[in-house]
Amino acid sequence: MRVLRRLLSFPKTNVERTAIVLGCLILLLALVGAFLVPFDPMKIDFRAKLQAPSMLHWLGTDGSGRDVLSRLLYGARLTLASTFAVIIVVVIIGCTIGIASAFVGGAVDNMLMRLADIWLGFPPLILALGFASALGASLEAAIWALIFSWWPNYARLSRMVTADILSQKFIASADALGVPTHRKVLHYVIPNAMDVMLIQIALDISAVMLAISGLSFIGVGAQIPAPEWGAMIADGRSYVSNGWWIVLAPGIAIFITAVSFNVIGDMLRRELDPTSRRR
Amino acid sequence: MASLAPPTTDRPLLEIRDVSVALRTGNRTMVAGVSLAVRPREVFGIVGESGSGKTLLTRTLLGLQDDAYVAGGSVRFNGQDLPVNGYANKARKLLGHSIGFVPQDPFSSLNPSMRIGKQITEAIYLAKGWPMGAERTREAAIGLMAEVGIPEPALAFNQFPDQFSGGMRQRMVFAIALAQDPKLLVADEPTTALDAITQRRVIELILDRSRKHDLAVILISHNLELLRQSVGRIAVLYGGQLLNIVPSGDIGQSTIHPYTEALFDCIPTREKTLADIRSIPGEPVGAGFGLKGCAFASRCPYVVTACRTTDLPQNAGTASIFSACILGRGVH
Amino acid sequence: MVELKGVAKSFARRLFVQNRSFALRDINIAVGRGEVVGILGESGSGKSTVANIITCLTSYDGGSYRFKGRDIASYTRKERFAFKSDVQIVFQDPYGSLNPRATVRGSVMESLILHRPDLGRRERIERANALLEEVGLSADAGDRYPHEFSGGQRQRVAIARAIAVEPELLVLDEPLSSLDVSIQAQILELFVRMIRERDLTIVFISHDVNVVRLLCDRVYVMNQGAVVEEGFARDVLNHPQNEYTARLLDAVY
Amino acid sequence: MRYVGQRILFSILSLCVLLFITFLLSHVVSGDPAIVAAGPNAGADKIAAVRQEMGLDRPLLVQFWIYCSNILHGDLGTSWFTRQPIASDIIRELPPSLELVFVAMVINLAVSLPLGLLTARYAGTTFDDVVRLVVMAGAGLPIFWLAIILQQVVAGQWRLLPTAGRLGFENRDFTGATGFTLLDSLMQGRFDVFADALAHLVLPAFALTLLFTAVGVRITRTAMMGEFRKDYVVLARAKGASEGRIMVRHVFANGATPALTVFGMQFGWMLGATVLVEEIFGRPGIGRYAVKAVTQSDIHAVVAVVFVVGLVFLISNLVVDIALFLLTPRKHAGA
Amino acid sequence: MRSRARFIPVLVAALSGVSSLAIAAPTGTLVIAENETPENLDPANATNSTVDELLLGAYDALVQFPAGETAVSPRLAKSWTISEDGLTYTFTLRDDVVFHDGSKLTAADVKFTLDRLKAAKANVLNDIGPLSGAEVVDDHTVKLTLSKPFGPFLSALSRIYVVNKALVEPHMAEDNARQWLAVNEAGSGPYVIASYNPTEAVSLKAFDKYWGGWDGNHVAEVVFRYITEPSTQLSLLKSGEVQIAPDITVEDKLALMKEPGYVVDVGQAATPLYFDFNTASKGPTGNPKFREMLAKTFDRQLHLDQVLMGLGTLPDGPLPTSWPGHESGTELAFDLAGAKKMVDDNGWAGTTLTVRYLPAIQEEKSAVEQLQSNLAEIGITLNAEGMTWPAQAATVQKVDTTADINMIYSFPPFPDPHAILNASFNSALTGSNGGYNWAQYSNKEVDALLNEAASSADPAKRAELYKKAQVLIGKDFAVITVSYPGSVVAVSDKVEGYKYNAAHHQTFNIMDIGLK
Repeated sequence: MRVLRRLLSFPKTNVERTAIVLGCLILLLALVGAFLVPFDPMKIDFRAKLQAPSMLHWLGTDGSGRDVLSRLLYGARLTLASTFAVIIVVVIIGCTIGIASAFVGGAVDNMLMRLADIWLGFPPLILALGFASALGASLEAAIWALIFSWWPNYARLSRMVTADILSQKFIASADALGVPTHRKVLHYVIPNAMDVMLIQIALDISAVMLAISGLSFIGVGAQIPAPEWGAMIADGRSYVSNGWWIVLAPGIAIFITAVSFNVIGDMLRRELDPTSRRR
Repeated sequence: MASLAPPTTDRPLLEIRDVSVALRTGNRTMVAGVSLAVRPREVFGIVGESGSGKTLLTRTLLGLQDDAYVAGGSVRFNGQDLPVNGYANKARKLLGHSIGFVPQDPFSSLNPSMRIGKQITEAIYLAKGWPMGAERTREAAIGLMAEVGIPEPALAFNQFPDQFSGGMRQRMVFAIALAQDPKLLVADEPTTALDAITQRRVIELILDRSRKHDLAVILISHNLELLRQSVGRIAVLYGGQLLNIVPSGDIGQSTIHPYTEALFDCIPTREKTLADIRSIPGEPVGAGFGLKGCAFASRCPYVVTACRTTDLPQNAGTASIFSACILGRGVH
Repeated sequence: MVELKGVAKSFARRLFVQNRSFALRDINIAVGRGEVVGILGESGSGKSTVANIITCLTSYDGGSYRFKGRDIASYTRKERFAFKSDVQIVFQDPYGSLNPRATVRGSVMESLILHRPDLGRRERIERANALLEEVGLSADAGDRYPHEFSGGQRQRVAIARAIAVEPELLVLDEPLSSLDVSIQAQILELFVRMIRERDLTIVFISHDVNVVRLLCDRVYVMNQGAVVEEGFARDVLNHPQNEYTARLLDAVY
Repeated sequence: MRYVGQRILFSILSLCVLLFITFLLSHVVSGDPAIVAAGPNAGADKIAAVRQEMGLDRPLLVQFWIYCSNILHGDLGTSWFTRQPIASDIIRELPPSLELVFVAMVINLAVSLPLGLLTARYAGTTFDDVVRLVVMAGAGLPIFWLAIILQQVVAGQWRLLPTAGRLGFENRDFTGATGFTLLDSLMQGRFDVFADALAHLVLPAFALTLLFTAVGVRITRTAMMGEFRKDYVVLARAKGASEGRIMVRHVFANGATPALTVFGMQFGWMLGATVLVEEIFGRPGIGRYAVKAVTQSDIHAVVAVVFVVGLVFLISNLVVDIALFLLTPRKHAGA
Repeated sequence: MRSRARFIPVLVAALSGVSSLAIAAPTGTLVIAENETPENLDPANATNSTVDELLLGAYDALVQFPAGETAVSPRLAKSWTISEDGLTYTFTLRDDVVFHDGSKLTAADVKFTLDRLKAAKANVLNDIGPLSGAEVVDDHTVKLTLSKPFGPFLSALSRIYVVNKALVEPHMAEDNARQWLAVNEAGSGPYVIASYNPTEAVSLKAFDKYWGGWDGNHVAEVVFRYITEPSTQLSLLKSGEVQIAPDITVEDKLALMKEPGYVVDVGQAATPLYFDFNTASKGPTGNPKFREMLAKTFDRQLHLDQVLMGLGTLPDGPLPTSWPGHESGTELAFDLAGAKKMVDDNGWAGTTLTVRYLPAIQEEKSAVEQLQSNLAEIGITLNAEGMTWPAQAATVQKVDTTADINMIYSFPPFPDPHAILNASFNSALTGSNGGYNWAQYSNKEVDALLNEAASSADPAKRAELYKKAQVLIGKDFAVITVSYPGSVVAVSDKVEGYKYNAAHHQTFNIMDIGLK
């Protein structure tokens, strides 16, 4: 209750409220959208291809006669699930490395962080491209490729946050009490690092989603007939002259989702980030 | 000891009447009904705990506070009235070259990417245009640096701030503040970040300059003992209210406002023993506490019901000595 | 109780980090049971490093540290852990010294959970409430989080947390410096009361000559990593022998 | 100078990591590199020969050593697809991409720095809110989608700018010494070609930069905000300095330094993002080459692209860092 | 002054008028859009149409199929004789052919060309079967010998582009000049490759000493621009930056048919598109029963009507209906209910298959989607992997890396049943042997029939043999023949003389084209 009330106090502007409503709506659609679809998103019906938006097909049909709205709804799950898959794995791997690095300190810490620094520098898209090409083209490969190129973000962030927490006096107090390391991680570091991580996750949702759809667009991500949004854009590319809606709809879907989560992330940053809260 | 010159009878250099300051966001009034006058050559202190509004008030008066504005009252500097409407810009224009300002933190108050000499000559240039030429401006700046006690000023002229200690930097800030030959120097907690020995030197530097150049000084501090030993009169702010204006010599001697008295009782000084220390119960009230009556009422040992309901008396005539206590405590 | 002999510490030059604090040189400090000993020095004098060495929060390179007659270096793991309930510390910054994600009572109970496993949950809560009351906070304050408190109140919680394990030695590292004047006096009064009521030995670390003069029996004056003068507080702080101490005293308002 | 030394040392370290990553890609992740290297239609005997030739029968560490020395000698392998040394392919493809990224970067800086400075100065005003909203929207636009839409609308419908390619038809034979059309045309005094090349660059550069500019504005704003909170700004105001002077002379220099570091990194990231625009706009370049190589499973070419883009990234960072160091000696002069 | 100024142009006009009677100088530039970039310029890779379309202009072969014709005409060879046993071909070469460097083309160049291709194990030799060697008789006579008779030998020579021995030989050392010829050209054709930027454009310029002369309307320069996006190709065609756009979508082509200013040419292509089942697989497609089920799951009529929009012909077996030797009814008709029954009877539901295809080709993608959709209805999941041609080609080199199903276009290099059936179904040319039999199909009877047909010269006998082979292939359910799409190319009406060349599918007869 407390937490919920606190969360509800976060949004300050109509933009933020809209973003939250949209964000929740998109997540909800990703969960249940597959059951709401008016048409089978995979069923080919060439006789119905390239129909402009109408009362029957609200967002028109694509080059194979599939209902664009149905594919969009169905694709929401695919797109977001891949995004979250990347983020969850990356958070787990990155934070483990980062927290461990901060605790161990010294040369190991230095080495790991230099590695992460350098790794982080490489354009994620190119690194993912290299990885995906080695694994073969599929959505799973794209997900692994992004994990491969994204983990240093969290390793670095969590190492920084952990080091910051460890330098605070309440940790020295805990040391003076003899609090064991595992307890320090669970009761002191993780709860205090949560906010910053949450902000980063919210902001990364859009970045990861854009990256995945970019990879799918290039052709190394989702394969037909999967209605991943980036793949849908790639699919509709050849029809821009006589089926503009096929490209427009998934683009706007990505745009709205990305912007919503960006706004939410920004709001969280304002509300939760200790450095911006301190006036 | 420092100059404890009595208030002069000169026309006030800075006179503010019934000034209130409010925040731009939410229009919350933070400081209300402050009236006081600072005379030429006077060293004037403002004391207050954190959140009392002392920094907000002075910065707003100088037009330096972005998020607050003068919501009411009148301000007069050197015989010139400053309108409340669009105050900040006009204040900055009018006061800019007549009032020198020293911010609190010497580590952030110098531009880290500009050579020290440049920062001083910029002040000279802004005040006087460029009538004296680059070479003479440079000489003036180096002279100023020597005056505030920077060793090897010609060398320091071309260096960057981060090569100097806090004390040195604060001296450089002084050099900048004095570069425009101001009539009034406002120093906001200028020594809080410094060690005791440096602190004493810097304060003495200010007082010395004031004496030699007929410079009026407003020294803002949370350290009552420092002010007591350094300035002539002290204005006491609490919860955004001006509670007291008191000659420093009176503190610890004669009847003063209950808050000033209580504040003095809190501080360990050279002379006091443990038995002399009496804390004030409760927590300090922040500026803009928004209640009627006296801000100190909740912690005052002399409190009566009227304290919480009656408007505070105003220092309407900008008298040199003033107490806002409705019980008459501290009124001479 | 505490005996530092010739303790030294140097800070390794790191590649990218510049360390501002001075190394310690040949520190000799002795604290007897029941004493209130002040360590006086300006920032960078090394006084906080001494506090950290006494509480075993940091290591030292030379000399020896004997606690209750035994060299710390010879402690086993278990003894080290037990040591933690004998020596506690209160830090300067009341904003950073409490876990922001634990309730105030939780912070106080942490000490009990670790060092008094014999107590049940209910007993621990009761004890925590009692401790909060002792430092002048109401028992219902315990459910709240640190950010809901003022600096002075947090410092009270930090004190309650430190004394929860009933330490014999309490190190106070600049406990007043970041508080408002009126609150400083309150906390000072709390210390005075604690010293009177509890069987505590206190190491009081401060840069404030006047407070040290008021509170401490004996004082060590530190400058640039070395002890420059020591003795009874009233002697040293009224008739300093050392030139640095004299300058420091002169400067103080 | 010690700093420069350290920075170069760090870059060399980075280069090692880069080599390691690419080695990982080509030798471990991709399965049997010999089959890959041998290319299609290779028999078992040929694969075995290639395996021996590449030293794949030797210990991994030795292989890494061979790999590094090959790359450092400029041997990035041979593309089985174009049958050319990949190094020469990349030398041909890199200039158009760098040119594109350069123009995108100019747009980025020209928008980010002033807008970041102004929004920081007027933080909390309607102006700030509007800019932040626009920026937030920009950060959510998929680059490739924007590219398609821009191409269709601006070039296709309105016919304001060319649709695709690097130069107009009339300039198709234009060649120059450097491979950078903008530079070559200026050197030869062909301003018509310069204008033509620029016209072809506008849309792709804009599509490429929008997302980065959005981030750029945010980062500049944050950096500048931090500066505006510092007391030297107050002191400058107390001196009587105008707001314009404060922004330009005081805040900008201090706030731009951390922001420029990020822009240095963005240069590399943008080069990576060319994979999303070059093909759409039919421009030659490293991005298009990479996509091609990936879809053709030309793993050596892919790895080479990863290496080269990483190298450009390292160099651009090194240059930015050292330039910043030289321009603002204050941070390290005393140390 | 005035009068002289008037006089000079008249004189020039008169002079040029005289010369134009002899040679009409090629003028103008033809720009052709192409969605795939070429691998390289090596004549060894002439099987690949993106390479072939460049080589066709730059090189000459001994004999060639002119656009729109089904029989070879003399080219470098003026005439030839075939020995009684069909094993020796003796060609008499023209004596007026010069390479682009000005040197004369002789029999030694022909021999060198063939020797090099052999040494390099070039794909292009897959179609030439039993060629055993070449022999220089004299400067203008060359003798080619076969190990056994091979009917379509002359036709197959149309892709053997003769290279300039003097230029190529110095680069033979390590890799049979593969690297050198990949970016250099050593031909004698009407056009010279003037610039080669494989990700951007390739430009060919008219060769002024071309042996064939420049009579008629020709273009001075041909530019291939590599434009992946169909929509970009369309807008470039509309803005006049491109005159030939082959890759725009069918829908756009249909729309262009009605627009003035454009001609949409529908060529009668004979390029079957197949779903090749991996018949050698240890997985489900190794089972003929399972393949029989799969064979029923594709609706060719729907594909023709809705994907190709009627621009093609309905397939009836792996050979084009109009070709000699075609046998009707060898493949099963679309029968999803029947397939469903087989799935249910055999418990195949839940099977997962993979298909590899070229996503750049719209009709392949649509066909895959169509098959996916149908298979999903009967409980079979079909995963699709989009690839490019060389990548897909690499996967079929081993049976175990071959996908369950591969889409492949058969581009017969000459109009003879051999060019399709042998390449796609002879076990000697399986993917693992470096050929285009991506079904990895191996049936000794079929092999025997194909080999016999190849070495026979009697058309009637050959037709009979091919018919038998088709029946056998049909019974093994090796492929689904998806379609015979027409070659639909959108051309600006300024282009004159474009004609589809079935022997060089997806290339352009640039030497016949002029601009209005």
